[in-house]
Amino acid sequence: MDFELPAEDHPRRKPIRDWFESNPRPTPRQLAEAGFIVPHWPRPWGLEADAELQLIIDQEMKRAGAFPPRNPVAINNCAQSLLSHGTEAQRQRFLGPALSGEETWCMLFSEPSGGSDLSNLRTLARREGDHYVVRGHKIWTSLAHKAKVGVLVARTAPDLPKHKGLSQFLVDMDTPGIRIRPIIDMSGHENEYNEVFLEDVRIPADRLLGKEGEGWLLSTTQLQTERVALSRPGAIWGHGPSARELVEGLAEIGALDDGALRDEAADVYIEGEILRLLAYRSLSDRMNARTPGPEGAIHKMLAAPHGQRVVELAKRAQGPRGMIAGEKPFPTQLEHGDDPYSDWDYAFWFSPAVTLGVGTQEILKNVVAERMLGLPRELDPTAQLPWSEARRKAS
Amino acid sequence: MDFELPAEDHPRRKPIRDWFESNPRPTPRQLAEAGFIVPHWPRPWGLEADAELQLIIDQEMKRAGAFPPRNPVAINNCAQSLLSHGTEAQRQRFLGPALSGEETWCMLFSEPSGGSDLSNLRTLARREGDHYVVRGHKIWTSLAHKAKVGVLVARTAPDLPKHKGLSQFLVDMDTPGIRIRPIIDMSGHENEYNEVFLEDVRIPADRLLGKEGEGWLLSTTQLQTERVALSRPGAIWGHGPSARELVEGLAEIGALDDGALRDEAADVYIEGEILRLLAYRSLSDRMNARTPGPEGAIHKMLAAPHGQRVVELAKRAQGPRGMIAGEKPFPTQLEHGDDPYSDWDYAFWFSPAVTLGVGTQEILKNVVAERMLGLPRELDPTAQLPWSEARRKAS
Amino acid sequence: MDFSLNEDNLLLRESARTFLEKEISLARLQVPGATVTDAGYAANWSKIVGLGWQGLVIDEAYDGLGLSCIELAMILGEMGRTLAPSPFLGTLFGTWALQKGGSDEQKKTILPGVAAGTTKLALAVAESSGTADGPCREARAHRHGGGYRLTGAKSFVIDGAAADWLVVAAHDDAAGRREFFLVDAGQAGVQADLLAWRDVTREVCDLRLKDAEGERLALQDDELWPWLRDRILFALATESAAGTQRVLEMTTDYAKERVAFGKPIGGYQAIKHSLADMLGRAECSTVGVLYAAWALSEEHPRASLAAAMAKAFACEAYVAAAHRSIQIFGAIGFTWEMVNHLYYKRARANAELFGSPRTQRARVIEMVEKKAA
Amino acid sequence: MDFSLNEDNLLLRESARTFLEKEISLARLQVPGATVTDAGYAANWSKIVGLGWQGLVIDEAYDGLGLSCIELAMILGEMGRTLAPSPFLGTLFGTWALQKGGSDEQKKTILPGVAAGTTKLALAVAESSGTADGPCREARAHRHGGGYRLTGAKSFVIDGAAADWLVVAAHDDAAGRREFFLVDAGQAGVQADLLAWRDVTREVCDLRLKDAEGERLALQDDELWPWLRDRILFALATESAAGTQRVLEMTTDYAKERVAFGKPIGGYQAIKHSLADMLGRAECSTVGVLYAAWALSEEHPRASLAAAMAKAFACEAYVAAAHRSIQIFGAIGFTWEMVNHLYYKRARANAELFGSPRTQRARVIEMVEKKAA
Repeated sequence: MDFELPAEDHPRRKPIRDWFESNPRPTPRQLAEAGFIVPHWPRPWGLEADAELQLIIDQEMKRAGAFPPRNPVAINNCAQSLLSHGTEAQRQRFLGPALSGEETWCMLFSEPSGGSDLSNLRTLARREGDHYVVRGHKIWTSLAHKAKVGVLVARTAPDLPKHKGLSQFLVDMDTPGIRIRPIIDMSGHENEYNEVFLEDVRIPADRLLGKEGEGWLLSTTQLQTERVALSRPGAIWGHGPSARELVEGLAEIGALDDGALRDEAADVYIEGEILRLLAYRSLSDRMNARTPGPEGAIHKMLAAPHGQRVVELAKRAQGPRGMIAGEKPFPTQLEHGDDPYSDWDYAFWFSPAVTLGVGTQEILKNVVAERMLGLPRELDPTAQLPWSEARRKAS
Repeated sequence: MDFELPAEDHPRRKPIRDWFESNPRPTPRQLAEAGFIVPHWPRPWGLEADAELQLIIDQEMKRAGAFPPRNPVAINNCAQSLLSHGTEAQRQRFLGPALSGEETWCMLFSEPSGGSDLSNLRTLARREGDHYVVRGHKIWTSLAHKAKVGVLVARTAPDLPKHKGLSQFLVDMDTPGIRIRPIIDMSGHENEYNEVFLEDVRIPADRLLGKEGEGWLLSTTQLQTERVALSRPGAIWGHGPSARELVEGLAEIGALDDGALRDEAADVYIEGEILRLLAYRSLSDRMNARTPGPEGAIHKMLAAPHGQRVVELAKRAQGPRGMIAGEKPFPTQLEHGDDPYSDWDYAFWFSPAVTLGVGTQEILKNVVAERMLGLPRELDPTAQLPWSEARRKAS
Repeated sequence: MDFSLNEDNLLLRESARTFLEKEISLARLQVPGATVTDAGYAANWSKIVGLGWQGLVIDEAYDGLGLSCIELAMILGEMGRTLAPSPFLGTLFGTWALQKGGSDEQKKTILPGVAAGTTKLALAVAESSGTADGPCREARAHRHGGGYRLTGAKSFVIDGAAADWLVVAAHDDAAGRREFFLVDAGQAGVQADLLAWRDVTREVCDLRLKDAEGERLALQDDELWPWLRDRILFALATESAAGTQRVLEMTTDYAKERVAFGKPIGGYQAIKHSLADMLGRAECSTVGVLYAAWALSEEHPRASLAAAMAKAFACEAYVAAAHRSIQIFGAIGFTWEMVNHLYYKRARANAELFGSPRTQRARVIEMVEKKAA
Repeated sequence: MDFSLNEDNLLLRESARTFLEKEISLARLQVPGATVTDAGYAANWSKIVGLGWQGLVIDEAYDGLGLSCIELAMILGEMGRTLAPSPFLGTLFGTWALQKGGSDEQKKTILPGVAAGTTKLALAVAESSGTADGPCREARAHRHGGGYRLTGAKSFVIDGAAADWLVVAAHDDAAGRREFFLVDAGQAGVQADLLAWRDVTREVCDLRLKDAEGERLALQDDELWPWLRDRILFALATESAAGTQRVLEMTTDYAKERVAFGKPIGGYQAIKHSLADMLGRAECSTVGVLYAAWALSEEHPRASLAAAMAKAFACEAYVAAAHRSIQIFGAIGFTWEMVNHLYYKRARANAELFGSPRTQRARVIEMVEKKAA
């Protein structure tokens, strides 16, 4: 066991550093072509890197001041499915622009009526000749307004049980019939989220990802990956300020002199440190090619309320000034690139979302209890019925 | 609205005080005969008193240093059922000795296999001529070792659904076949609780209370009354130390100098004061003959964890000395008559029971959510089946 | 002895509820970028004036109704329940200050106008840190002719921009302590700037004073402020208790309707138990507030304690309930177009104004210690 | 870089688990009135000595195995998991004190006996208030001939009555500060009285010293105690993390078996979610403890911080889990005949000994502030 990160003189570090020295201002495309965007993928996209090498690449990229393209849906969630389930033509068409960030992706998954029950989605895709025709209404689509490619899950077989009749498609977001409406959150800001209306959207049949009926399998795999990607220390799904910055800020304004707040701050700090260790352990387990322990899946369950505590404590330390829009809690505020959550005030008002997005806290606890502890599964009386029948009964 | 208790010169107070002046050391029997034990009951047992008069009687009794007999099962829970469901012969035989405390009662309700699901009980009562013959195993019977009379709920019709086949009996606790074993709690003390084994116990048929099949109705009514009776400020079901005494104690040992503990103590104090007001409001509602609001039923849901916080904070203030058996947290400890819970240390080690006894916290929350808020009921797949069939399926 | 509301109280509450449910709509606030002005702030006030609520606690001698905090709680609760935007609260705070602290002359000049609905008031007491207790560092008053001139800043002035007259706490240079002054809001030296207040159902301002004329109230700070603070805390607690109740109802209704995995989400224990907890705390808030109302109306020795306890408990319960409500509504509950965030913001604002729950707890334990000593 | 346990670690833990599951039974403690003596305290020690665990952290120069805190964590965790009653912990604390603070002569005299299993140790450092930091007020040492004589009292001495030699903290009159002394427990002036300790799986004593002969350790208090304290906190945290894990497993098993209203109680969300929370906190405890083990074994600059964090987190999680476990077992879980209370008592005792979670949090934030400054 060794809790040190790979040292400065680590032999695997040199070639990476050399590359960045030869390419001092790499474009995203150069980074992608060097395999640095998805180093754990097979060649030619990646470097078949283990977790240690991934970490080294992350660090060297940061040191060089280079940023990977902001295309999280492709890079963290969905593009990997093309390796396992895509056609060669799909890989050639989509992966290059996705990894270089030239084409932003979005996930057309959630629906207004669905909530936690994704498999109950109502968007229908009907086969007509060599196209599918799609009608439906999606919500919580992050980056839809910037995306070129949408990963759509829709129902192709309404008469099968709800998990079985779903399929996935790679949709051009400029196809006629797609309308995008931004969602304004409680802070009053437009954020990354959107509603997407699909009216008779025609998708060529060769944009089906995998086979018909594999939509549920693909979607849950992609969402699972998202959870792992969220294991950074920031309060908002890994982004934004962390407990360390909280304690520094509180010290700066003298708020730690209050005994009760001091105790709370210490508690949040410890929680933050331990969650950081938990994330490192997941990494180690993956690195050692051991089956990851439960800590990967439970990380979000713990990190989401932790993040809420971090920003809530900062907000509370502001007293009534915290109710003035844009008021900063601490004179010194770290900047995190173009991350909007690096603003404490925005992070606070956004924070209720962290126990809602990517699985509500309640669903996540069910998952942890059922998968990790083997407790009995919640019965879903509609799971085995043909979806169309369950839908008739409910209405 | 008026939050003052009935004043010293209240006109209804005089006759009560006069009685205690003429009867300076009343025996329990005298108290019972004067109607002071169950003043809200009809005559001859009570005085048809409203809540205000009950309160006056309580206060005057306390002032005179008189104590009602310690027979809670009869007085708070079960004896009232004889008024509504008993025979005249049962009332004449049982009520006098019950109210004077000459005969202690106990409740033979819970069973080891039952837990929260009381209606699933396995003790069987088979009719044989003019007797019922009972076999079963009861647990958590408080005062069984002192009781003369047991209120037994047993299954008389195993082929009816579980709630419908139950009946209640008034059992002489010295009937052959009854064996009592004390339960030792985690403090290592024998407390009031016992296991009771019933082996071919013969009960005369005229000891049936109400009709066959009314056992569930009677039992739930009796337990409901118990919840109302628990609305005193003490940490252990209304008994033992209260939040006020906690704060006095913490002040006495200087523990309130710690900022974090000070904040916790204030919080518990406020909670205690508000719970006191909530109990008074229930009393008022009953006094005004209004339908009691939800506060009556939710009082235990709130008071039980509050009580745990009270004793936990005292225990925590002791540091490691709190782990020494019998060590007192505060130099000054109020005495509450013969109440064992007036000892802080015992109250703490007993306290896990307060969210378990008389309905677990989980069941209580279900009840509050379902009855007060009208949320959907938990489905019990065994509720409609014949009990004997459900039992076969389960094993 | 009667710990319950009487029939008159219930009737008053009922009529207020009927009125507000008919007249108040938050729809205009459900559009992003909406401000308190869009929310019917002025129009609601006209309607309220029509009912005479602004004269509720004014003595009959000054054309008011002379009612107690118990009756006030009926109205204030309903205002809190609907988040009704209007200058009611600022006017109430100013009225209390004048009625308790003003000279007979000052009261005669101002209060009948308030009772008639032609004059609006506000109270400017807090510093920019939010503190309203203790010495005043940011505004000073010095004698000038027969009166005073005030210079400096005040913060968190509720309904400050709408007010015709202000009651302002400032450091009296001559007396060497804080005192309260009656200030005409219409004069050149007074400027009220709207804060970008997150709770868009309420107008909250910063105030800048530059040689503004003022007249000192008769009662000194140390007699006026404790009395006034108790009532302010009570008012915020009353709004909060009723808001919690509303959040509970709205969330319970949603939990009965919204279906996931084939049944209403209110059938899942996680939701069920959390609503049961919310109900418990809502009831506690309500009873705590009513006790404070009674204690204040009786000028009972425990009135200060009761007000601080009510503020601490009710505000904390409101924040928790409104936050939890967003979670139960799910992602949609976190968007601007739902009202959940309006309740959450009101809850947080009420909690922070005039001393947080933790501050109130510190005051409570101090009072308890002093009584014990 | 490797944040996971290696194969040797896992093997060591596995063998300890197999051994303890076979050899340790709490059955004798499930009888009311049972004490630590009834619990196989002495017999278990003989078995442990057979495996040589008492020599684990002793340097090879003194016949020990010279292993690190990581290996120790494997053993200590399993001891904590089974609540195995024995003088292991007291001996460990004494060993650490001597090994770090003793002169070569002192180590030579005592440690080989410990490694051989013929000598048991204990560490007497806490005052009657429980404080182990800061000046010593209740025991004094004065020079007498070539050595010292000690008089006074110590409290919360783990395995004090079983020990052959004691390491005692006392105020050194000559030096004017606290120092540590090696004291033969067999002499007339030393008396150890068993406390009525609620955690009956552990022997905890008060110590009375009357002109007891003692020999000063080589290292001074300010160098020895911080080092020693970090390890003590780590040891208690390690026991606690493993205890939490065991409580989780035992409660999960029960929740799968126990049926109410026609289904296992583990199928109800209230139970399910509370076990998911318990799992989350158990994993956090485990990783916090392993980080502390690594940091201590590396004498890393963050070692003190890591130990304090682990103690704060793991002990609080253990108390909560053990308390919750009683609730999930229901009324039976609160009786003496079940093991739930034994875990709850161990959890509370570990939390309170050598500084509560709150005390540790205060230390953590101080360390963080100092580093930031």
